[in-house]
Amino acid sequence: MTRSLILGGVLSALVLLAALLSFIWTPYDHTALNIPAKLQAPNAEHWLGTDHFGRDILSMIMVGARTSIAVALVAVGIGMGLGVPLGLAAAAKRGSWLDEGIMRANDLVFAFPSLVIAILITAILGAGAVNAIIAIGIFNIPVFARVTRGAVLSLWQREFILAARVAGKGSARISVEHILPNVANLLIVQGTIQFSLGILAEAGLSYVGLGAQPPVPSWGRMLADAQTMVSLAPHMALVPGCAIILTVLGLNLMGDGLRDWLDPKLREGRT
Amino acid sequence: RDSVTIGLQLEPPHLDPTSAAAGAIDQVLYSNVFEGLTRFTSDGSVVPGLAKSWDISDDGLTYTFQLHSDVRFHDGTGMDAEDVKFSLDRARAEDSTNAQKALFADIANVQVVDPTTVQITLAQPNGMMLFNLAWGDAVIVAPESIETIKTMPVGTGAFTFDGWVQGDRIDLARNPDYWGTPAMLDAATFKFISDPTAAFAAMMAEDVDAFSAFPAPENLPQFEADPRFQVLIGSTEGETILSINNKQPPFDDPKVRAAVAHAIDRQAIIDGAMFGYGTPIGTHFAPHNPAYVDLTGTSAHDPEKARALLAEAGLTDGFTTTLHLPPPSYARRGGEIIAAQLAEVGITAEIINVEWAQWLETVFRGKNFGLSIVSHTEPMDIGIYARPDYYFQYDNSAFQDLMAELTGTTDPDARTKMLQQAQEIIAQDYVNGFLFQLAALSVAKADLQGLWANAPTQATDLTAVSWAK
Amino acid sequence: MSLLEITNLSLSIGAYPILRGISLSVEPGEILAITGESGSGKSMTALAILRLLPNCTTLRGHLSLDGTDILAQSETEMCALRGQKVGMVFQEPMTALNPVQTIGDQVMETILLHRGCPRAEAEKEARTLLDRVGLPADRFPLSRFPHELSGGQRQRVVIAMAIALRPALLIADEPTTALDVTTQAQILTLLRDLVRDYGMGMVIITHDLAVVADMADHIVVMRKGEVVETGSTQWLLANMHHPYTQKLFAASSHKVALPPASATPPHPVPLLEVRDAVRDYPVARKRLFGPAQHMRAVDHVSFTLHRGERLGLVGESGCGKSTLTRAILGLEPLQSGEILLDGTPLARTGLAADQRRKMQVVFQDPFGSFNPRHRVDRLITEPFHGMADAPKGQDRVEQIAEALHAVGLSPEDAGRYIHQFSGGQRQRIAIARALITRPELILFDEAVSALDVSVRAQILDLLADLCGSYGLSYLFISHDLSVVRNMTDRCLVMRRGQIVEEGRTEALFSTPQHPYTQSLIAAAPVLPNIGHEAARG
Amino acid sequence: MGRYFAKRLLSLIVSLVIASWVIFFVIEIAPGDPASFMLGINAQPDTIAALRSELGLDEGKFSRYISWFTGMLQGDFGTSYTYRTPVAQMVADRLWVSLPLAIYALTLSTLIALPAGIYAASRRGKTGDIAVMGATQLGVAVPNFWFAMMLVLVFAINLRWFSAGGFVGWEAGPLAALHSLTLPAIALALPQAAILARVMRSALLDILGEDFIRTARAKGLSQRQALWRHGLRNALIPVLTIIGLQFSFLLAGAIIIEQVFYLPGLGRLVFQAISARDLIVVESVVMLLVFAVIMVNFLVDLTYALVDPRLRGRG
Ligand SMILES: Nc1ncnc2c1ncn2[C@@H]1O[C@H](COP(=O)(O)OP(=O)(O)OP(=O)(O)O)[C@@H](O)[C@H]1O
Ligand SMILES: Nc1ncnc2c1ncn2[C@@H]1O[C@H](COP(=O)(O)OP(=O)(O)OP(=O)(O)O)[C@@H](O)[C@H]1O
Ligand SMILES: [Mg+2]
Ligand SMILES: [Mg+2]
Repeated sequence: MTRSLILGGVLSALVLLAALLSFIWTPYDHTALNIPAKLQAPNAEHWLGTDHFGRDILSMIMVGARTSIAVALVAVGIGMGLGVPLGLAAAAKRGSWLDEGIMRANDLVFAFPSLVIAILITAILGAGAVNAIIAIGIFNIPVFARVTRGAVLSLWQREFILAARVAGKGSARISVEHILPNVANLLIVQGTIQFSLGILAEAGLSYVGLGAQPPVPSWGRMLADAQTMVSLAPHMALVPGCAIILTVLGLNLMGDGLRDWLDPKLREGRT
Repeated sequence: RDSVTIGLQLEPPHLDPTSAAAGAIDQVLYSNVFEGLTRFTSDGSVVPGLAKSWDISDDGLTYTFQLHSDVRFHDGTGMDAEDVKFSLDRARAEDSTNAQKALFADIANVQVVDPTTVQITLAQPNGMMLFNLAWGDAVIVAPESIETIKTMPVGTGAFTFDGWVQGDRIDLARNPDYWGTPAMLDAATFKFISDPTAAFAAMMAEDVDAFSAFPAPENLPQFEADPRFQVLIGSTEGETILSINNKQPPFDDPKVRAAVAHAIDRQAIIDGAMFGYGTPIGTHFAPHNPAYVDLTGTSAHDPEKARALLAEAGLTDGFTTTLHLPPPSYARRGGEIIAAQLAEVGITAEIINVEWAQWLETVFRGKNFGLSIVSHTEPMDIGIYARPDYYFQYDNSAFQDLMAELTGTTDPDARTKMLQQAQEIIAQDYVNGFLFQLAALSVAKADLQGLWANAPTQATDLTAVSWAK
Repeated sequence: MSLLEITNLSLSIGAYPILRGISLSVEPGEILAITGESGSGKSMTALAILRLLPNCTTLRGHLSLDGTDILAQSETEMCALRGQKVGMVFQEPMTALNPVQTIGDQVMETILLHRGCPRAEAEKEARTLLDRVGLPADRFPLSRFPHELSGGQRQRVVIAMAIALRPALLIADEPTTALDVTTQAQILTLLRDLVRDYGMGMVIITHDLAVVADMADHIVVMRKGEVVETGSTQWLLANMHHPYTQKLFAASSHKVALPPASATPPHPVPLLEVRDAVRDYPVARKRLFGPAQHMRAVDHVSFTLHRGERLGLVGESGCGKSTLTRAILGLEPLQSGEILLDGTPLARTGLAADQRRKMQVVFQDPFGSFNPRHRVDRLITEPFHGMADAPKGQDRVEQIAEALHAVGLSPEDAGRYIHQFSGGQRQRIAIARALITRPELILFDEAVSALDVSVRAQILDLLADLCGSYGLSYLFISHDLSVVRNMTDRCLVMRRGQIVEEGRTEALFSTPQHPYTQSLIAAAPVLPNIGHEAARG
Repeated sequence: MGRYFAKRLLSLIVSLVIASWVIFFVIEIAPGDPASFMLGINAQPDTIAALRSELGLDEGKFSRYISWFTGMLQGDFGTSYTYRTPVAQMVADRLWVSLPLAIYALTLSTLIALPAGIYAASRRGKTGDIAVMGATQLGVAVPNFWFAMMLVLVFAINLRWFSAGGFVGWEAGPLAALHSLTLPAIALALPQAAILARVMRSALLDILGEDFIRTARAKGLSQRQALWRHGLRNALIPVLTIIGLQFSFLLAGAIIIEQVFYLPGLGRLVFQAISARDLIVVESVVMLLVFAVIMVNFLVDLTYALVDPRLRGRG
């Protein structure tokens, strides 16, 4: 276990814990407005202060963690769920039109400006957490497809794959039975990284008003709400900002640590 | 110093005030570059513009305008009655793309009497005609430059258009040949800063000298406390309302609408969304208008009563509806507060944030909404309640008759009476939730003088602006 | 005083001791060979001389080069020494050169670095060096890039770099392991000539005892980080004392007691028949709309293999042996020709289940031929996939136990993972996997090439045993002539995709007909008989 | 080389055609109508219809696609619905801000990242490495819009070293123009630099493990010399890939930063155009961005060949 794995794990666990705890307990109701108590700096009653509607920021951060985690997790799920099979298929049929097609389509998706497309998606489908997930998820697909294909291509050259082919197994079966377990580590590591990027992306989308909609709290929207009040109530921007930074930092550290821990030779996985 | 940089939140899409609804066009060009026969002043009254005087026939159907004689467009061509006829006919035409075509609906004919005399004949009397002609959509344009008006506006105002860096700024320069009192500034620049934080930063860093319609009321106390700046607080024509889809159940029941109205705590909204800037209203009328009646008592904050009303309407368990919120912060923030207030009486309002384009499509034209928040910034627009197809779908024939009568009335006292009666009808019908009159909030350098505090129309009239010595 | 003097050198990486009290010395003009099995610390010893060790290593003892105490030198002083006083040639010529620099620049670098002479002069010198190592100017200008050279040519460049400044000592770590026998012979000759011409001392590291016997003046035998025996070549070959040395030499010249081919009631249908097989690989077109190009890896190959026959296939690296194997296994399509197994042609779509039952394969790499995430029982029953009568339950357990038993492992091993086995054990498991369907034919593609000599000897013995008990027929593919000579009855020689010679193994090896076969056999280093005698004694 | 070029070119063209399809038809299904947006809430239906026909919106989708696409081939991107100026010219104007900003940010990030990555790699495992890597972890984690907010707060509002935003224009002289782009460039560059430094470091470390580095060391090169002479150029391929990706990202992805600093850049143009449903502008700009990304990738591929001779001969 490396130092970064421990540090990252602890940070990520804290965030996860806060999110889970928020299901049963938050210091205040995170939707309760109390306008007379607005913009309070951190104090004994409100540990992290209140926002411009007098809501308790700690409660919002806790519930917001839920949103961030859910959005990023599902987006990674979409990316993995579609990207990994595509990558497996492309590698299994290396050099075929299928491979070529998948990879070209990947390049094309990569070529689209992601934020612009996210904005368009929400313009078409409306703003909201679900659409943010779709927007982030779409751009996760090529990442996973590419990483999977890259790792799997070299596996296909390995003799145990030849042995399985000699045993008459088809490429789909080999992909699931032999290939997938052997790239699982790599995918977990990549998943951690995409997860952290997803949290950043959700924050960015919410910041421009396209993420989760009120009253569902979101770190990015808290930042957006805070932006004009930075000079009045700096804690409103600092608290969610630090929450994002620490979470992303934790996940990245954990990803790096996992990579070293699971397999030092996987280093080329990250681009 | 003889130039000024003004910050504005929205950039005009193009520069033809007569073919788009965008207030941003007027904010830059109204009275500065383009002028109409009449014009608004800071307090909202209508005064002569290019027309130095006018006569109205006794039947109220014929208006004869005397024009100033030595007026020239910025391209050097003269402004005469032909141009007036051209401008008004263009706005009224079948294929006109004037966003406020309705303003001219009663005009039957425009006739050139002589180069400085124009006669407008109405199909029916219209007490609002002079007022209508003061709108930015009724400014006088020249046929010679009409082709390029969207990028090269040519008007008669005290400033000439001097360039547009799209996405960034528009420059104006003093018109040396102005027919009236020349402007005091040599040049003016409008800079477009849509982000409220950026607006604050730009002011603080003194990148701009003034910011008209400052978008972040929460920052105003800081400017007030800073000797470098002055804060101008005035009134606008913007009645901010919680619009209710009167045809959509359960809002077709007046009791439910009344319940919504009583569930709302206006002061909390003004404090929370506008940081205290704004005047509570109880009907759809601007409080600074002499005809205004304070009806806020009709829909006082009373959650108990709201719950009782819901129970009466058979909705003891409350109900769920949608709350469509367009981008301005009064709507987005106000919406969050209203949703919380409605929740207290058992109404679940699902917030749907939309862009303007979507709002127009789904709420305004599609009428596919339960609740929405929007500020109606058109001056004197209580007439919209007489349009049953208007998006909140209020259909009251008594009100419609009253409005028809009003249009035909020119006697001021009678008009006032009718207006007050109209205000009461819609308040008592709880057509919409009436929230507050949007305040005109501007920030400027302390030594900049002559800016309009009020916003009777969306204009940044610079003709009288100057730097204190 | 000796050129290189190592006394009581110990090395550890972190807490792990790697070298323990190594002592050896090299005189000018002398060739010292270090040999021993994989992991015995040969490379570490060489790197210690250059002080190019991995991080966290601690070195103790004495190490002096030409009178300089290496261990007392600062890093800067070591830099001055490397390349100047001592040059090194590494094992893998394909990766030892910087792919983005011309060979001229890389050879010149040594000269420029230490001598600081003008570029033109260095260029001239580099040219001379390349000429010297057999890369003439007309075909190998200085502006060539490494990827434009073959492995042997690259190794020559590496050697040119190492001898650029006529170092007193040249270290060569497995300089020919990655090369063909014929190329290997050329490189070894070159090295020997250089040592003689320049009067250098040389340390050559190799696990190939035949090379050792052929080249070295002195031999050092290492095992587990220790020197077990040392002496002059003549003396050591004659009087090896240490049992490990004896075992090593015995294993190298190991003769397998192959049971005679089963007395043939000649079956009318050959077990395997390859007719005019052609396999092309597509190669990128030269021009966009030019004709499709291809590389012919297998070129009209025909042969037959009868029941009970043990057929060998030899040839240089890249001649198409593995491609042929894959085609026989139905893993790759043929462009023309056909392959018949027991009289039935292979379908284009791959082997039918009953054909797969008849034919199995053992691959080269004992580390790569198993899915690291499966247990042994699952691994060795993989060939049953898709067979209707695959054993189930107790039957399956028994068959697994029997297969494991046959290769000398215990039934308990079925529950272990592959990383818990040594290389030799893994190759046994690979054989068990091939045996489990009771095939009539097994293909061995370089099945023992990756193994240490002693392990290799065991596996070959195992195969010989299995031939006895199972009456195996197999196709044995290898580039190692001595192994093929030992293991087969009949032999094919392949060159550039074609079979150039075919015959009874003994006859083919003793009286090769084709010039290629002749050069192949001539190039292969042979272990002198003395070692063999000594080992027996 | 020529063949390689031609093949890439072909796939590039196919990609662009497909992209144009996707862009056009995806954008066209966005709800909202440019004409009603322009005319606001008091407009009468016949007025809206008049404007729609003036804008050519009453034609069929397919014929509009064809005229848009064929127009683009001739460099004519059509006329903006709202601005009523040629899209090509609007885009060109915006590029004068976005392109320099992207280049500026990329230069900054490269200038920071490469030395930092090289330094960290050369001091692998030591304090310097850990410090640099810690900083990059932080850099990756900081949302750039948040960072931008902080920069404005400190350097524009409090210290007043820079203006809070806006672009003075190139007429004001290159120095003044660069000065006004400095804060946004920093806000964009630092997170990118963090990523780039990590890539640089790991690419170098991978290369440092290669055999030819050992060969070089055996020639007598010091660790540092080996790194500079043999490591760097080989490590350049992954680094170039990332630089290429980052450039495309900077061109299109600066939307939020342009918003924070109210820069008249491409990003803000699309943002405005989307909310005004100025579809033709959105389509053209997105198309242009896709084109830019594909072109940049293409150029990066070509530079690979410059860096790595092995790719030159290959078909
Ligand atoms: N970088 C390293 N870190 C830790 N241990 C190492 C490292 N390199 C080698 N070793 C260990 O040092 C021991 C000796 O390795 P060395 O490479 O000298 O063996 P060798 O005799 O050259 O073997 P081979 O014939 O396979 O090349 C082995 O046990 C090996 O695992
Ligand atoms: N998938 C492939 N695509 C293109 N060419 C290939 C492919 N596989 C092998 N080749 C080429 O075909 C030729 C024969 O390769 P093959 O692997 O059969 O040789 P081999 O005799 O087994 O060599 P070795 O002893 O090194 O294993 C080689 O030149 C090789 O480069
Ligand atoms: Mg070794
Ligand atoms: Mg092979």
